[in-house]
Amino acid sequence: MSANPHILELRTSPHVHGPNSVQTIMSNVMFALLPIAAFAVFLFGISALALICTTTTVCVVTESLVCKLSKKESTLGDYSAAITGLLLALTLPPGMPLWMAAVGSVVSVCVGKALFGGLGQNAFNPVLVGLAFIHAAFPIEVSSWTLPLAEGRFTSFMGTTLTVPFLSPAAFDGITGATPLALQKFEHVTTGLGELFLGTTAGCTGETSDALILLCGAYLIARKFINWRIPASTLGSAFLTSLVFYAADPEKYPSPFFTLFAGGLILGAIFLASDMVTSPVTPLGMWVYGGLIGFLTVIIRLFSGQLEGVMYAILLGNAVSPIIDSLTQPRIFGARRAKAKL
Amino acid sequence: MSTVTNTAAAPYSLATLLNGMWKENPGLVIALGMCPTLAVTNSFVNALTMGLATLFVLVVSSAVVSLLRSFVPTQVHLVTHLVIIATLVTIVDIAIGAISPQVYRALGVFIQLIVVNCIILGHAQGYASKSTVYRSALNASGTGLGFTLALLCLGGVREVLGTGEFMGAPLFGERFEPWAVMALPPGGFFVLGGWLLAISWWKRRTGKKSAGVEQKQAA
Amino acid sequence: MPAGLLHIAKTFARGIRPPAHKESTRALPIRRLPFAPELVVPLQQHTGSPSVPCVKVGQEVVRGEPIAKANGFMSVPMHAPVTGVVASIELRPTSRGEMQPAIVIHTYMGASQEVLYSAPQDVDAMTPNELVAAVRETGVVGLGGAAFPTHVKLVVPEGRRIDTVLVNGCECEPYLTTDHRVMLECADDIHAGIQIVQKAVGATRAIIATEDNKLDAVKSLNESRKKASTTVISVLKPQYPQGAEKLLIKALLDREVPSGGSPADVGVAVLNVATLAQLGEILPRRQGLIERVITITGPGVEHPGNYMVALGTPLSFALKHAGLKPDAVQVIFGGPMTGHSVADLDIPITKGITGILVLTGAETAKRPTKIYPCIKCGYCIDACPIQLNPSRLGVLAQRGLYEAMESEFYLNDCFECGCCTYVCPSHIPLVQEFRIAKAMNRQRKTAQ
Amino acid sequence: MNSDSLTFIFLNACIMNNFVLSMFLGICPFIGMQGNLKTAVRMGMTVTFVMVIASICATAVNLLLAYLHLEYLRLICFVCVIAGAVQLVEMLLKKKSPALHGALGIYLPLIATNSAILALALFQSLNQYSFIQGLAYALGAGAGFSLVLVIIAGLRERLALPGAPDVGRSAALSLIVAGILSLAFMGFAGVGY
Repeated sequence: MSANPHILELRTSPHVHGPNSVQTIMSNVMFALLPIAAFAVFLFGISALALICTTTTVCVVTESLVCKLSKKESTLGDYSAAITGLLLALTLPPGMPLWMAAVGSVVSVCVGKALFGGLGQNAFNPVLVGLAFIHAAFPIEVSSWTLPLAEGRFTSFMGTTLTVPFLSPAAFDGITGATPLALQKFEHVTTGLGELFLGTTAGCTGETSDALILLCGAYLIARKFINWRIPASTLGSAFLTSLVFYAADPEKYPSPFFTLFAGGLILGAIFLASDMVTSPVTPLGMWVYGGLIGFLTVIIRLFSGQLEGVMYAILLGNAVSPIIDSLTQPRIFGARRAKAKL
Repeated sequence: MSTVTNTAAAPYSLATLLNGMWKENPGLVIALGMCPTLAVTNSFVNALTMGLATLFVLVVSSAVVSLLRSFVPTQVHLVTHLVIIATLVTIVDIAIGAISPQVYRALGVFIQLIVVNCIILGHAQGYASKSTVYRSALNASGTGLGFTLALLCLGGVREVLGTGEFMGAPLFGERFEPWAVMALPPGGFFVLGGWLLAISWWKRRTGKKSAGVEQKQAA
Repeated sequence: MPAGLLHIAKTFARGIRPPAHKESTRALPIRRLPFAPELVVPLQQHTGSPSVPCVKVGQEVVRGEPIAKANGFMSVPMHAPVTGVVASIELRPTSRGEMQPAIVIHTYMGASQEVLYSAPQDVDAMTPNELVAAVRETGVVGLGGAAFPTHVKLVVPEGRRIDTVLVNGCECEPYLTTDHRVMLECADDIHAGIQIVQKAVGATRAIIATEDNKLDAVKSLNESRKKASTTVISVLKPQYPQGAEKLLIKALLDREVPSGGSPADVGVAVLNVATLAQLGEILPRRQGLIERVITITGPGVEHPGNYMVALGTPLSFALKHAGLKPDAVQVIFGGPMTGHSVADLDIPITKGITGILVLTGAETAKRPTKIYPCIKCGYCIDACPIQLNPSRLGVLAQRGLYEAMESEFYLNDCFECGCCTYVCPSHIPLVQEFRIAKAMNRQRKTAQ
Repeated sequence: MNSDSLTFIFLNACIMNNFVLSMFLGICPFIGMQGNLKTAVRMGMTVTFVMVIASICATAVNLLLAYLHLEYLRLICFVCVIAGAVQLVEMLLKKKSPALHGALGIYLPLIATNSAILALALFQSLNQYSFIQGLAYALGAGAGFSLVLVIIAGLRERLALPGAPDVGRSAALSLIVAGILSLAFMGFAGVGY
């Protein structure tokens, strides 16, 4: 007596789904990066623009080639390759020779992601793998800085940008400028906080304007596209570690506020450390992870031969995040205590 | 393979030699003995020296172990082998120091570390102590040559990319930008990993192809 | 704030807030659905062992008359939902898809459908044991969806004391408004039901828990509350799955039911409002449970609303009256978060069904289809009300490590609320995989 | 920081010149290791333990050989003495503390011939460390070795996920991971100078 004219769909609950998808998260992260990129172009001119375009294009092309080679469905739709490229450009100096940036992009996508099995399975943040590779491969170029707001920045490229592939840059620009971190470390000149906050200093393409980065980060946190615990714990831990040293010897060590606002700490804490794939998933784990990154950043900055420690600190945080996860399983409702599962 | 075994002993030896050199290449395929491999392969000359030193120790130790195989009781196998190898390594160490102090400085402690190379001890324990002098020396030569080849592959790539030179001679002109990372430890890991990837990829491809041929033949 | 009305703007820590979609039925009074020409009463509409029929084929039955007896303690009797004749006792399809023995009754269309009562009983004069027996005779089971025999809940386990009766009127599932309407329209019955249960378990107080999107119901409940009553009404913030008893106890009393335990372990008995309303109405006059309120709603029906339906009414009959649209593609028993979709429309409506949700192709097409790899965003961990690690469980499920899921990651504590699947941006069917894992584990254990 | 200070020796062996990541020593066990975190921790403890023994042996052998003017026998002596000492310790452990032997025992023979152990003895002689400095060096090297072992064991779980390309599995991927870790550890280059 079936009065049923329909073919009924059979599936198990839940029958509704929340609004989020990988695509929404990733595209929002990308949109949040765009103002920062735009400001970078304003500061450093067409060289920054060329750098951003190069890394993004190379990352996207590499990703699609990898998909083709491994005969997988294209994964460009998840925006992750584009974000990798964009972030890589923002963490390189604006005058970086384009071919070196391209090499870094290929390393990011191939070594940092594809080898591990693609999005979601990479153990390290692909951006940082590429960046660390560039730092180790081309140490001179990656620490040559240009002053912002140079005249003619919109009409001519920086001297180093258009270096012929596989050759060294002909000459570094006459207007190279040291970053606030370098000034502090080698010449004990502290840059003003206001300048640091607004971002009119020398530095990596996208790391200079803390105000803008914080604003974009606040948007992502408000919409829960990044977890607030990671930036909070990273910055908090860096501040406290730095405070301890500052209290011990204010002459020798920079103030905690300088630590927070100089260099790429804020960019790293908001956009690199909080990468979902490579950070712990448990709430307590996130605190531990951020705490470790903040601490290591300050230690590396103050005691090692490197100027900037964020990149290394986050890579090390990525490396231990599976262990942190295993050791910080949340307590199950109604259970006496969570078993630490090794 | 059947054609090979039908003929006389010489091609058989060749097969043994080639087997060690390519099919079971210890450095790349079995990924054994990597400890000395990576540390000294930042230049071609270092890799060559290291390879030859290993080859020498491998062949001579195999021969000696094989000679002594009926005199040494099983209980003291390991110790005897270690002493033989350590003696040979000491000789090589002193010899390199005498021939080229420059290379000796570059290789440093790593020459002495040949003692604990898994390949040599493994070969002595697993092969030489059970077969004739001729066979084990031949097999050892194959393995040793293969190992040297692997070291050269690594050293070559790392030197060319890391310095833009090959055995000290500039390859790409003065303005070549060296990839400093290749001469550093991470470069060693990356290049060896890259070689392993390339080989496994190549093996899979040829494996697929031959499987395809067999299927066609069966059809 | 009126006395006894407890405003609490709190809830439990995690969970989700899906769109409620309750507006299309919340304002509509309960209407009675006509009697279908043929009613099918499955012998197992509850958790426990099936009832045993006590009527013969061809026997005439009067509405309200017992037609099946309870079989053991974990079982309840059945009553005729309609005046008519027993046409057959045979296997019929049920909501879960399997065939089950059922009593088929052909309705006398001309009958007045008066309900058969027995002699009324004085609740105040009865002892707790007598009350439990009387509750059992009514055949009432949990009407919130679980269909757990109510009298079993009223037996206090040895060594336990129950101090609080928690009346669950949260109705956190989207679309459903059954409990809302019952609270609004049958407040007196609910208070009567509370008294019965409170007496049976010896509890000193009762708390009615509801959410702040049902304030009209709160008003009605408060108005009909007697002066001497120890009942308080508490209003929580809407959150899914607040209606899960363990979470409700946590939110209201801050007591945590131990893993694998029951509410009695922390001195609480939790009952659904609709259950209590039925109990309060039918127990004093020794009547049996023969009908219930269900919400028929969703974009696939013309006349969504809350209907009083005789148990055993075929789904197709109910949908015909609510106006099934031709583009409907999915019919769900229960709400969208935990309800199960049905395979055909010939199955009967039973005691545990709270609502019927009909979705059209336009709705189902909105569901994500592409599954991305897990990006370890941790959304599921933030959503899981019992703080499991669905992300890790999902990875283990993918690798088929079902035993490890149970022994190391508390798989059996999962009560399948579906929050993890709802929030997962990679659209991984987490809770679905957990169900498979649980089934595989059960199978393995029985095989051993 | 003074380059002779114990802290520096410890940190240098543990982090700046990590045996695994910057000197490629003792890689074989962790490339092949399939174990979980627990195994890694135990193995790291064992390596540290053997390193301390090796360091003590090396100090003793060096003193003796210097007295006898037989320095060219150093390598042979190291090999024999360390292997013998490890064997002895294993037997002792078996008798005195079966629990500890159960935890560490199975790895002991494996580790006795590990390149990291001999390298420790050789580097210690090369740098002419005193007995106490040698101990600090051994502890640092052992701690660094354990650290990397534990990190790789933690990551291995992630690498074992289905979906990773076949060519990237096993040794090659482990090496690449080690390479990335090695890059990350370069952040500490220059600490103490």
